[in-house]
Amino acid sequence: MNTSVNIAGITFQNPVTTASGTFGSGMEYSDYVDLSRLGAVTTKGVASVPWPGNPTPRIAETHGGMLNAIGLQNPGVEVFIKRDIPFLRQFDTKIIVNIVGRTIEDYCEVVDRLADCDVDMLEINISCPNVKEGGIAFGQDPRLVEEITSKIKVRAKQPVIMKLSPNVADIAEMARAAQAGGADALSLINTLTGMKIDINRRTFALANKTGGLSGPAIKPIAVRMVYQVANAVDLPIIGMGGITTAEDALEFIMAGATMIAVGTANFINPTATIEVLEGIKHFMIQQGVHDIHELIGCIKEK
Amino acid sequence: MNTSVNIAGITFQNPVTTASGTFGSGMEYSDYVDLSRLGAVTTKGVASVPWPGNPTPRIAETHGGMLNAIGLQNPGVEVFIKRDIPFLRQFDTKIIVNIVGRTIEDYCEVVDRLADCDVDMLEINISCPNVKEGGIAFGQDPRLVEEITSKIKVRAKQPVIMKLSPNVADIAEMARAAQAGGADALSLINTLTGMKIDINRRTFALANKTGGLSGPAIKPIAVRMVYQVANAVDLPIIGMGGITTAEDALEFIMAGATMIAVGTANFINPTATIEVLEGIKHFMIQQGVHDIHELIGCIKEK
Amino acid sequence: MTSTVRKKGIVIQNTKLAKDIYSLWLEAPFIADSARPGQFVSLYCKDGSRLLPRPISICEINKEKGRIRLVFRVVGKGTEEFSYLQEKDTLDLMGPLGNGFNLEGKKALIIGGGIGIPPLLELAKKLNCEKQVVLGFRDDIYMEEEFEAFGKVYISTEDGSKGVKGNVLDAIRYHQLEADIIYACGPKPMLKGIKDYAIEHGIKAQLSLEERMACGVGACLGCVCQSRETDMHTHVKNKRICKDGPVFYAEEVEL
Amino acid sequence: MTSTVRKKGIVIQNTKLAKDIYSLWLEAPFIADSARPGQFVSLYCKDGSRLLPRPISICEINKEKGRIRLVFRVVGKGTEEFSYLQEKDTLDLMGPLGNGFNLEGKKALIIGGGIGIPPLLELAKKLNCEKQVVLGFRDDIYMEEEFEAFGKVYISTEDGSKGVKGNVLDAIRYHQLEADIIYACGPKPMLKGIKDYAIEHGIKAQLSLEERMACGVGACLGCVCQSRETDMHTHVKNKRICKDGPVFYAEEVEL
Ligand SMILES: Cc1cc2nc3c(=O)[nH]c(=O)nc-3n(C[C@H](O)[C@H](O)[C@H](O)COP(=O)(O)OP(=O)(O)OC[C@H]3O[C@@H](n4cnc5c(N)ncnc54)[C@H](O)[C@@H]3O)c2cc1C
Ligand SMILES: Cc1cc2nc3c(=O)[nH]c(=O)nc-3n(C[C@H](O)[C@H](O)[C@H](O)COP(=O)(O)OP(=O)(O)OC[C@H]3O[C@@H](n4cnc5c(N)ncnc54)[C@H](O)[C@@H]3O)c2cc1C
Ligand SMILES: Cc1cc2nc3c(=O)[nH]c(=O)nc-3n(C[C@H](O)[C@H](O)[C@H](O)COP(=O)(O)O)c2cc1C
Ligand SMILES: Cc1cc2nc3c(=O)[nH]c(=O)nc-3n(C[C@H](O)[C@H](O)[C@H](O)COP(=O)(O)O)c2cc1C
Ligand code: FES
Ligand code: FES
Repeated sequence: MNTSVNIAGITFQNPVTTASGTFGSGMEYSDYVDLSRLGAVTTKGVASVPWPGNPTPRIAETHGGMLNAIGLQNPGVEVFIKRDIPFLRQFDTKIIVNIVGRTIEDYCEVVDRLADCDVDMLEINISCPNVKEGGIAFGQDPRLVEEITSKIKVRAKQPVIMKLSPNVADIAEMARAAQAGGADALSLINTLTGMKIDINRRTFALANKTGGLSGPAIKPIAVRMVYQVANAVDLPIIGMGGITTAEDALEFIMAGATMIAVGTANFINPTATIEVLEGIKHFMIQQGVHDIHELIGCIKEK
Repeated sequence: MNTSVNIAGITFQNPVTTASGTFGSGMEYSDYVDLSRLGAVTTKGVASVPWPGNPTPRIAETHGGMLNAIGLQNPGVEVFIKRDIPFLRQFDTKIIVNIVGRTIEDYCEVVDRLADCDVDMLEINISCPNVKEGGIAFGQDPRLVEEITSKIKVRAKQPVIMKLSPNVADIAEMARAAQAGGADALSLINTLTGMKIDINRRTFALANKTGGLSGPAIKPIAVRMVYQVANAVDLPIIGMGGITTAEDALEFIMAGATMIAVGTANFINPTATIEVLEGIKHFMIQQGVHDIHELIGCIKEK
Repeated sequence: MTSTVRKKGIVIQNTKLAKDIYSLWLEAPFIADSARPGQFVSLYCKDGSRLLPRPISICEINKEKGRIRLVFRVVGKGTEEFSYLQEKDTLDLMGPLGNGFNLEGKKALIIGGGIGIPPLLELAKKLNCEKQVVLGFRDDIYMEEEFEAFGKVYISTEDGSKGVKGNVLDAIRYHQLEADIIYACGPKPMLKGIKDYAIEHGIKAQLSLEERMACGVGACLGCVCQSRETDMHTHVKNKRICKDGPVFYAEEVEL
Repeated sequence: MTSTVRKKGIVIQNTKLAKDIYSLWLEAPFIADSARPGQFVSLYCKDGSRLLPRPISICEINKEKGRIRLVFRVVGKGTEEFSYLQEKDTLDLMGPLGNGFNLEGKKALIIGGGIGIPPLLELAKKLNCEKQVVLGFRDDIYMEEEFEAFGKVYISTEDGSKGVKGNVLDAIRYHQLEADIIYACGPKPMLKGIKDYAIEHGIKAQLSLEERMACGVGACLGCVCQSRETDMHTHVKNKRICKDGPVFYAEEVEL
């Protein structure tokens, strides 16, 4: 049975990775999960310098989902290079580094700094709804998506994944823009902007007022977008948004995702990644599927 | 205690109405709910002629929500005028008629036909994700929103509510466009486009492939959009999206909604509208709120 | 105001009949009072992530004790939840919903396929005429004896392990069963076969249909089937299975 | 690999101590084995609409029997669900999480406010020095006797119905209590008051903090508090309460 997939020349032993920001740099969950069993670890967004993030409360629960407004707190790329890359390299897994910035130059600085580092792929987060500048602002305008993609591609030594925002009218347009800019792959979806109000205190549940909605609640939107993007461009897709079980993951794969990422589900079950992987294999055995590629986009068109 | 609100000169005895399409024309639920207790009944989208809607399956359940692809099946405005208006007029409630069309002319035809009818308000659905032409296509482009609004306003004898689509990058932009077109009020949100895949049969769960996501799962997105729109325009807002309890309704009201609509929750509990209304009153008593207006938009700005 | 609001029922007994098949007796006088064979109830899940009610047909009615019986197959998370119900547990439900069967005819063929069998038991009990019962199974047989109390029972199994090998129509043809009225419930292909058979043989047929539902009360237009004529309510060629059905005369609907 | 995975615990007993306050004994040897005072567990809801684990401090540990005790206040849907738990029910939980208290000092002031009281019981039991316990309540008193086994207990109530009228600091001042170490758990304003008091009087203080959590294991950065110095892990002035806390020395954190 073959579960390995290839994206932009990199081979992943299986299609399961982690959604950026939900798995730290892998360290915290290495107590729960043998990281060597994952196709890749995708790390928390990293910037050129340390970011303190937003004030608390940063987390609120919603029906079937959660809101977060971490605000991209991160220790900066230098610490990441010194501490997190060597840690992850102990394991037999690929490393996808999620990158954030306030300006295109910010992103490029991190990309440059990582050029000679031992990481496998870069994932460019142009879709974080929780920071004022940068982030989502880049992900909602196709011209900016193309511009930032092409500027990063010029400098990046590793293949580049553009991570798309679902807070748009036409996700396919954004995907085409990223393709035009030279992206090697796409990941989607990031969180949807949401809000919760504490009616007793008549205040926002999050200090940041709005936060990013993730978890099972958003899965139908994510599957739809993966399907639309798979039909709009020729790039490999890393699908995510509410994946909790292997069945969820298989929806994304059938919709056209080459890899899938487990995010919020890690918080609910620290071994979710492994259970999703095992479940995919189990499904393949049951259905007599010899190669995961038989499933990728298998309902693309009726 | 005052729970009555006024929108565009129409007074509603309380802020609770039904979300279009989830309450039929009120007839089915009149067995469960005394319609005279509702602020208004908002009826299922009606077109100039009968529409057969989409093939089945039209319904799929998702985590904390549901997908529907009814495709705006409706008996046409003539039947609506003959049967549904007289039925609803038996009750001491306001009538909001939801209108759909494939072209601007379609909408205008229904608006004209209703001009001399005894209904209180028109709600223009430019946000249905389940039909090929019309519907959502109008709701995702600010120029079209303004155009259709102004063309309808010229002919409408009743105040006009424009119902906005959440499948956009910037909901405030759409709200401003509707305001520029002369809308009397706004309602939001309609459903988010979603998809579910039946992995065992490797087909779409819905015959229409995609459907509209509604229910508690989408509430945080809806509250955020109501808040953004309340801060962007001066129009009264009818808020909806996942309202199941009075607490949910109060989030929308505090975010800036003058009225709220109960939708999918009717399917889960046929008396949901009344329970929401009772709960709002209970909250007002508990918190010593004498007039619902003290709550509307009470956290608009910190 | 209707009595069919969402209310609590109390579990009297929940027993496993066959692989994945459960028989659930509920105390629900508000339903038992007015229920008729062929009607259904909406069962609500306790888990808040599963919003929509599950439509389940009424299998038996005990008006004296205010009880109803449901027989269901575990096919997903909702029915799995119901399979765990134990004596004295409560669960929310609403009903009776839908129209039910018209009791008519002199010589009836009662035809059930798979999980379409249980809804026919109360019908078999109430029907006051000559009754022949045809039950089609994939493999595991259940409820056969229960039907024997009301008429001769003929069995078909797909694997031929019991009765006639094949489907219910194979059994009917094999046993050369005749009737002036057919009552049927089961998967769509079976109902389609029965419709054709009924038309061919000039037999009146009542068919109980199934579709994904949301409201269960006729409001959402989720559960329609195609009708031959324009429907009085919808004004298109569509009928609502939850409200206008689930039982239709064969000639009313396109399958 | 850690032993703190999500596993099933079995309810031994769930009793109501006061209005909305429940005491829950669980069989969970995988937690009891290594748990220390001041650590917490993540409790998972059964209802799939509530995804995030609820952090609840460990109140007592019985290593021999492999049991832990949790005391919680019903404040929302999750804790309401836990209040319905009955003997023999199972529930998923993960732990022990966090750092716990450092056992130190010669003369300790153990200060608890409201639902911050229970986490101090195991501490009072384990602490091997002179102990004074100050408990602050709004109205209903609970667990007072349980603490009396380990030291003299002083009470403050907001309404003055028992002990000193006011808060825990009022009680400390009134009784002129002295100490070389403070252990405290309770609402943020109380902890802030204690921090100031401790600095003013040159007393070392360990404070147990609270914040909304998602992962509970240090990965999501949801639960941070501001730290005085740049944190070794985050490289900003932030510490993760779930991983680096919940117990901090007063001078480490900004309240
Ligand atoms: C009028 C009517 C009567 C029925 N009577 C019975 C009966 O007596 N015994 C029995 O075992 N089953 C019966 N069914 C089918 C039963 O409703 C489904 O098997 C059940 O809803 C599945 O729920 P689930 O959560 O286990 O499955 P899931 O697949 O997890 O359910 C997901 C969603 O799909 C819906 N759904 C799934 N399968 C069906 C189906 N076949 N028909 C309609 N909705 C479905 C569910 O209600 C739910 O909304 C009947 C259906 C209808 C329409
Ligand atoms: C380290 C730590 C230890 C705790 N120990 C105890 C204890 O021993 N006894 C006790 O009664 N309570 C304790 N709490 C508070 C307890 O976690 C909350 O009361 C509980 O999570 C509320 O859940 P709910 O579903 O009832 O409330 P809801 O308001 O419905 O919960 C919604 C969300 O907010 C979170 N939340 C709500 N209130 C709090 C809060 N005060 N702190 C953190 N998250 C919150 C919930 O976990 C959930 O994610 C502790 C909190 C922390 C951080
Ligand atoms: C707490 C939290 C932190 C996140 N941080 C990041 C981040 O740093 N960079 C990024 O691209 N996405 C981030 N995301 C988005 C996730 O990677 C993912 O796209 C999203 O949560 C949807 O997947 P899920 O529903 O499985 O969680 C974060 C999500 C959560 C919940
Ligand atoms: C079955 C169904 C049918 C609907 N039909 C219409 C419609 O005809 N016109 C319309 O404007 N909105 C329609 N909607 C959208 C709802 O009015 C509402 O905007 C949406 O469902 C969000 O609210 P909720 O989450 O409370 O259901 C429909 C929704 C559902 C679930
Ligand atoms: S389920 Fe809503 S109309 Fe039948
Ligand atoms: S809850 Fe995730 S870091 Fe503390």
